[in-house]
Amino acid sequence: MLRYIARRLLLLIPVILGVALITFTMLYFSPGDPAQMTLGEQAGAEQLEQFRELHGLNDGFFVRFFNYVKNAVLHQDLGLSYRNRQSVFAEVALRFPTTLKLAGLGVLVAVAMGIPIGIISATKQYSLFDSISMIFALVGVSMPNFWQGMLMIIFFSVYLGWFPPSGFTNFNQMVLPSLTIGTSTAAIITRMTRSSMLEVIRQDYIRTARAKGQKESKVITKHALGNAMIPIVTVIGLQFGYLLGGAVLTESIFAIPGVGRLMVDAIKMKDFPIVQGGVLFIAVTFSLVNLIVDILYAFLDPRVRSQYR
Amino acid sequence: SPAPAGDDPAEPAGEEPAEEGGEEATEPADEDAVVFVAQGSDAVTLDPHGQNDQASSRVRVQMFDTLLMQTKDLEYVPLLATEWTQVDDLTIEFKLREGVKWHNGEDFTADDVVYSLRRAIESPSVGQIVNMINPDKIEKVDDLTVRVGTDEPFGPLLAHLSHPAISMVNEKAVTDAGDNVDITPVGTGPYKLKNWARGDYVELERNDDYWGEPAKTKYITFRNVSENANRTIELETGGVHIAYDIAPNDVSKIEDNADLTLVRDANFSTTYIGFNASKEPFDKPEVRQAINHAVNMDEIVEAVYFGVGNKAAGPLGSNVAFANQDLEPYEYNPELAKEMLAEAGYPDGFDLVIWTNDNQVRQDIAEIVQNQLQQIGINASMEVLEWGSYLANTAAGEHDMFILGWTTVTGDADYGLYALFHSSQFGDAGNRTFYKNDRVDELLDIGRTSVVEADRAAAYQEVQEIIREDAPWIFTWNGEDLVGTSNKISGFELHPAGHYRLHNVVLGQ
Amino acid sequence: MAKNVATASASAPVVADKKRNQWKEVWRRLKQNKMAMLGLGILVFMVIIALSADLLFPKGFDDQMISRRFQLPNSEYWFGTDNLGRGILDRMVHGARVSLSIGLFAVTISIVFGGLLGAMAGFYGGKVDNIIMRSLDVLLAIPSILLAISIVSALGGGLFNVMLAVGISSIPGYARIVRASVITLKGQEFIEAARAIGASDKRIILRHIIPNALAPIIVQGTLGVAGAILSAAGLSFIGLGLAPPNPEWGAMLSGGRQFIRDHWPMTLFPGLAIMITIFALNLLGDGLRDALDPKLRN
Amino acid sequence: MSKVMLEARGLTKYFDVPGGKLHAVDHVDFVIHEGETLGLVGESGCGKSTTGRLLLRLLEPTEGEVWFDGENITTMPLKDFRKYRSQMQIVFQDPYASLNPRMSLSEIIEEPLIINRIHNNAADRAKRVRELMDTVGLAQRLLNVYPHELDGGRRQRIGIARALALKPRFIVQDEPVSALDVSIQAQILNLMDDLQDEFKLTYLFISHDLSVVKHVSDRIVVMYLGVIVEMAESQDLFDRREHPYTQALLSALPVPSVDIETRPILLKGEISSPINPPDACRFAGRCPYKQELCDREEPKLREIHPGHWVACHFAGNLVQTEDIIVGGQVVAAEEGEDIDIQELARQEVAPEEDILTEEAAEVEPEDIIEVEEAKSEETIITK
Amino acid sequence: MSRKPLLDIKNLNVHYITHEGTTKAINDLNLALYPGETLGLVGETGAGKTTTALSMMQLVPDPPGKIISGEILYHDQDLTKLSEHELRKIRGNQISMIFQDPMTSLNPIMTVGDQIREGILLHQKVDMATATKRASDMLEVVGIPMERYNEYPHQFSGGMKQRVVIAIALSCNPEILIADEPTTALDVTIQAQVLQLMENLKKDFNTSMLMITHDLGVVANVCDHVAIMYAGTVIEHAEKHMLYRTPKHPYTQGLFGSIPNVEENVDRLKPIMGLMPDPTNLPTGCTFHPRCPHAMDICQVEFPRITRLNDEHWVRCHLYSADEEVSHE
Ligand SMILES: Nc1ncnc2c1ncn2[C@@H]1O[C@H](COP(=O)(O)OP(=O)(O)OP(=O)(O)O)[C@@H](O)[C@H]1O
Ligand SMILES: Nc1ncnc2c1ncn2[C@@H]1O[C@H](COP(=O)(O)OP(=O)(O)OP(=O)(O)O)[C@@H](O)[C@H]1O
Ligand SMILES: [Mg+2]
Ligand SMILES: [Mg+2]
Repeated sequence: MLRYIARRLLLLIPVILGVALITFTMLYFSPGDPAQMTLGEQAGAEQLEQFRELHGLNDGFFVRFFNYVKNAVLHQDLGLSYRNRQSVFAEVALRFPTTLKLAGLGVLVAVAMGIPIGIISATKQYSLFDSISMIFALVGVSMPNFWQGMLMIIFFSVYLGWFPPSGFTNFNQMVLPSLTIGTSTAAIITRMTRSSMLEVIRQDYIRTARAKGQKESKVITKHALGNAMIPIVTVIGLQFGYLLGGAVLTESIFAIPGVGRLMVDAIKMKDFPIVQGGVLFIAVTFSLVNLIVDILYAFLDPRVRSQYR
Repeated sequence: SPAPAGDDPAEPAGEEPAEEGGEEATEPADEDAVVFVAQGSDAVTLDPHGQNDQASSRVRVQMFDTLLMQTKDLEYVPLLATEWTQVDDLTIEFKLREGVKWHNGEDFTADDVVYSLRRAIESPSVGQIVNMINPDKIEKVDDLTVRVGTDEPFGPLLAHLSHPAISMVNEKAVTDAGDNVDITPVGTGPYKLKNWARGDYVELERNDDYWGEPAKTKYITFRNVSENANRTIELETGGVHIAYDIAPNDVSKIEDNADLTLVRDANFSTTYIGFNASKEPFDKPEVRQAINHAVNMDEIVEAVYFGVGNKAAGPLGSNVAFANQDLEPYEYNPELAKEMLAEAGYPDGFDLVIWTNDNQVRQDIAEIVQNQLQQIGINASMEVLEWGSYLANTAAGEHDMFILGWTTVTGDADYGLYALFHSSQFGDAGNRTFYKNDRVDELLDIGRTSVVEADRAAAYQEVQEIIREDAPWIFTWNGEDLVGTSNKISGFELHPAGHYRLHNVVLGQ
Repeated sequence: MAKNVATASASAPVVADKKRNQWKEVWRRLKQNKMAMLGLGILVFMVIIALSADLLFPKGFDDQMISRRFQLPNSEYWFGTDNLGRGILDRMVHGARVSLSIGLFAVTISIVFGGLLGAMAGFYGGKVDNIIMRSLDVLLAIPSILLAISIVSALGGGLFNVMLAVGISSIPGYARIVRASVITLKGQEFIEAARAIGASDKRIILRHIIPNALAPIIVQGTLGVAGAILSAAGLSFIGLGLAPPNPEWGAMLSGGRQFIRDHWPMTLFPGLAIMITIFALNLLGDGLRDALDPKLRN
Repeated sequence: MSKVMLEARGLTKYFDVPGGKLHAVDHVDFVIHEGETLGLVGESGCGKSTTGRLLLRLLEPTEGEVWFDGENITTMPLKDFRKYRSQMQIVFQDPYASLNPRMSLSEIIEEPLIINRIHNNAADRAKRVRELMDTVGLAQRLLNVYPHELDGGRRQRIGIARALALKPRFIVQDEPVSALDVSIQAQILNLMDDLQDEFKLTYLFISHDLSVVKHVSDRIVVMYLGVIVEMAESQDLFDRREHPYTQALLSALPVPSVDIETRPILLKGEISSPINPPDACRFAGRCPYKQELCDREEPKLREIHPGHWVACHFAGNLVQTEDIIVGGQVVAAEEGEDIDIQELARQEVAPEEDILTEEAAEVEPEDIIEVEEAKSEETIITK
Repeated sequence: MSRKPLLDIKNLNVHYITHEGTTKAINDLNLALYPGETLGLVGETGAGKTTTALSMMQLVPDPPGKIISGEILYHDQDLTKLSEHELRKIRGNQISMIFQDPMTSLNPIMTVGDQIREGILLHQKVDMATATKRASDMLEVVGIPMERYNEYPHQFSGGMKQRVVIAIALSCNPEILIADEPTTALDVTIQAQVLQLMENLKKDFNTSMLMITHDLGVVANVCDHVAIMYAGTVIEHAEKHMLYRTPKHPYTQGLFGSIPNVEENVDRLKPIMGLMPDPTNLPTGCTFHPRCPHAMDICQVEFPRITRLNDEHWVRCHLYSADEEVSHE
């Protein structure tokens, strides 16, 4: 197992390099002058030049990329933000816990809603409950997230006054964003749970369990669920990974200082080191989440366990 | 520093019965009250010489002092300098305040001023505000006297030194902070930094050693609430006490709300639609004038700004020093516009593209203008550019028409005209219309280099008339600041430059 | 001899006389799925409306008149008017074209490239597979919305770029699906049978692999159109979508958001339009999945 | 004996699997004569299909050669090999998986004609397709149906028609009837018999069902874990079972008759792993006669009677058949004699780690995950 | 009719009702299983063998399956009428079932020991430790060392898995063991081991067994009685020797003609013509008549009744209807 993890961690290196190269290339060729963007429309030519010199923007593509990688490798230094000259690493790391919390809570809500609904609707296939929960799931995926967020704010903050419309420091503030993210993710998890359960409950070993005289509820929880979990865990992992950078819209609506928003702002302001660093952070975390999911497989499934050697 | 007479903050006021508290809004809620302020973005850096963005200024202005400042009526009042005298055309001498302490306990001296000004000049972000000062001519006369000299006479020098970006910083603090200078502000202001959760909020705490009257509220927290609608909702639901930059369409929500107050006043900002005067057919003043006539600015002010602010008559808002108060806005007259176009040789109109960035208001304006121009036969379309490319491409002169804004932060005509209309300022430097008129250049130079008030006034009156006539812009809108406050708040005052000092703000019951 | 062995079969299974198309079979199954037909119906309706927008709604999408702005739904403007006095319905109907084509083209881009890359990776395996899939892993590690944002901010807005951005960011997903089904197909005996009768790689890919890999792609594509419309809406929200006055639904929705409390029609109708379209696409996608699933055959 | 049509010389195929090299087929040598049916039997996974594929060059061998009509077809350029393609065909085990579900019956049968440009115009081709359908007993009205609309027997006829389309001389029958019901199986077996007579075909008939193989084959090859353990004339093999594995296999075959008493030889142990097998007799782990030599040296295939080849160190000296052999010693079991089966069963079990790795090797962890992921992605809509 | 059957299925009808049509999987099926005997149930794909077995367990998936009519008598109670709760006490305890495919019949994420123990815990009032002990013993009984208790199914070979399945089925010492093609997925040499093992266990535990298979060779080896199924009904039911020596029904005769026999060399097989009927659209009358070489007019219209040829042999065929009087004595 340890060897497997070590191998997977090693595999991160090319991925990180690739991600760095792609973002770097994209940013390099994107139009607009970071100097102008950072210093503002009123900045003079001299200052612009000074800025470019300072951040090495006058060097060629390869020199810049090489320097970037060199600094990252030798000094664990992802550069400084153009705008406030803070270490990119520190800036991103500062926002990261919030993003993790948001993604985590969202996924938690989604799991708490999606898995039970998915199970029930699978065991009661074609029932009214099944239809209703599938429609719920469809509505969940169909509704643009930011719209849903706004409607929730109007309903829960303005009319009911239950939860504050923005921020992410105390529990009350976390409710609406987590629900916004949670419902759309729940929709995906519900569907996956349902189809995975439907697949599993057709299996012979479920019949075997029934033939032993086992209670139906136990058959579902003890025999079916465990086996249905693998694709569900995959989806949960994917969704969690996706939310790390993909919750930008929710972050904006609810004024949550997460990495996604940091990066969107940075993209707009051409604060390339931040974009670059943020993407790297997300990519690494995404890969780590994938690794964790794979390790989870091993816990869920002894067949996989025996392969991680 | 002695505590001001009057309301002693130590006296517990929170025990007042609640119903009375509603009336007596000025009564402080309690000693540890926190005033929450919402603005549309977080500060970028708390180093005054770091970034010159509004959000940062609005926070920094609570912690840093300039030598002097301008009131909302453009009068200069002393801050760290107690008095100043024009030694000659090129030099001003400042007497500094005694007994001022930095947040880190150091004494404020002339050395700090010399250091700060030189540092500001060198800063790529704010250097252009004070780069007319010759760094070698910044002299410490004695511990509390400093002379500042320019190479050429520079009329609006005091205005520039009032700019919040030219705040004084402490040399030792800056050196000690090293790389962290952006997040460890050490100023002389009424507040000091308590905590900054970047991207989210900045917490300030009263500086009890402040040289002046201490701030009335112990804590102020600036929250970053980027969605306009959310700032209003936060204000309505009590999540914040003061909300900056209320969206025009939310005005009525605040005005109609008995618990809230809308504070509004004209500011120094102007929005304009620039032509590319170096490009056919916009090189013809008749064409530009015709288009000015073709746009119904009242409709734009109504539709886009919901009546907030005023339609612009010329390049400067009427509250800016030396603004020409006699200018008339172009009359909306599409027939006339058509005639003028025909005379200029375009009876069938032509094609043009209006550029904007992804700012919703500007897009709305562009949509309307685009639509109105089509009615006089100009086939206008619009294109939204991402901010970076927008700036780059307009600086390069690739546009037909574009929409931008400008804030005359110093409140002085020079700041509002020179960069925008002087032919030495083409492109990046500010003149994105590539408008060139020798007389305008001449007059702007006079306004800038003269230190005689009357000469400057005359030059600016004339130049504004010429610019209005030449119409390198469609003169669009002069802005208005809208701030919503809870009725529990008192002592809040606007400033047309956009950065509001909050040391008089009190949170009542 | 051989003949008499075989032909003696009284109760033959379903057998047709005329040339039958398997797509007809799929269609037959699909028709039995009421929800899928509902979805299809909605989509067909939208497409028809979108195509005949100029005829049905001749006012166009940019008929401004400030004096009639913020009207609630009424007999002339069924969905009310927006902040510039334009009919919301008029805009939506014209916008249907834009939104639907964004979805369609974005998905086409990702299917074509993702499909090609996935097919190559799956078919040739080994190094080719490794290089392609590892590169796509890299792409996958960058959140798609960020990727789209970066692409649009690099290339600028505009219909084509938005489609491209949304399309590119979902390439890895398609590549994986196609690769997975190609790998499964590659191991099937009928591919080997084709080799045995001397079929070339090209023929095997074109005649045997692609038609069989189509089903999951179609399903994914249907759902992908939905995803693309949502992504485009998200881009509009961030301010990187399509330029006004183009009435793309996502742009209408995010542009109307400042009036969400003052004038509900501006967000409600475009929001519903997006929702219903995506709902319909999902219904159709799910239905197609069932109709195309060989496991459910027979 | 008629002339040799096809010859495998040291034919070998190793697959790279995570655990090492899987020896699917390991240096097998045999010949197939013109017009005969060679049966190939063995337990599942012993390399039967791989052998068949190697013969047709559907797989490139790791080592060894295949000679057809005196030509080495293994090394010749693919271009030259093309003409042999039409002479050698294959019919697969699974009539469901071996037909492209998106092609109609006529398209499937027509495809080889198109690819090999047998007829230039569509009309000729259509005529030929009809002929072929007649030949294999498919009614003309089925011309345009799709495989999923047909039962297994008819599908298998399509597979046969496709193979016949190119007028091959040699057909590999890879378990063509094992997916079929007995009554259908009999129809197909008869059909193949008829076709062989009519078109003078040569068959390699692969099956794990000994009774079927015996029924159709002239000679039989018995494989075990990638190697040939015995090879003989059909009847000869049944009469003189020389290899202990063959003995066990034949004795275990259930005979559908109440008049014949069968007493299976029960083997102990499990099949060992084909991954990196040691240089030893591959059957040693289960062999009741195992000696120390068997663990040391791999026995060579040798001819112990004319035309009867065995790969066993002790072939010829083994006790003959029909007795129950337990744990290396031979016990004559009279009818009704009580054997302690539980005791027996306990001995059968040897905890074999190898079998685990073998199974594990079949699926790569990455692959599982990837398939799962692909599945999940289908339902995910990115927001 | 000397002994009383342990389990008696009378005129059972089971349908699968789906959108595509109704599959008449079981039609008027009669079957009796006597104490201590092994009954072979033989038929081709789709004949309804598994459905019969599932009906005995009352585990026919519903939907789409529906028991339309008929009785399944077991100890004087009709299984079709019992509540789910009562059935659970019988399942796995008095009637156990082994499914066709050992590869898929075991839960891949539970240890084999726990899977055996589960049934013991459910039906026997014992504590965990005792149950674990019994489960380990069961493993030993089927010839797997108890050290492997904590291993997972994928670590076992096919034959071993099938033995685990057998252990599960026998763990509560059932009266009836239903084995649904228990060796079809196994290689012959392994099949021989497993069959031998089952034979012995059956004797030790004195269990009656229903052995479902399509392999007449297996039946000849292990069964006492044989029932031949065709299109959802038993068409011939006899003592093994009688059936093999004198098969009566034309279908049964056809089956024997279809299988190659290693013991005798025939040039050509004599297969039954045609195909199994489409179960959603069964022929009228005798379902076999379209394929029957002896079909008569009556066969097309009338579903044949049971004709008892003697105590241990009955057949559903119009050819023998006339003999009925004789057999009745
Ligand atoms: N493409 C492949 N990659 C890796 N291993 C393979 C591959 N094809 C076959 N094998 C392995 O080679 C061995 C022989 O396989 P083969 O299919 O020839 O056996 P078989 O005798 O035909 O078995 P069966 O009776 O199950 O069809 C098996 O262990 C199998 O797992
Ligand atoms: N869940 C189901 N839904 C619909 N039809 C079914 C279902 N299960 C079985 N059938 C149908 O019922 C008939 C009898 O099936 P059953 O599984 O009992 O046959 P079998 O004799 O066990 O066949 P096999 O030898 O293939 O196992 C078949 O036609 C089959 O298609
Ligand atoms: Mg095979
Ligand atoms: Mg069955």
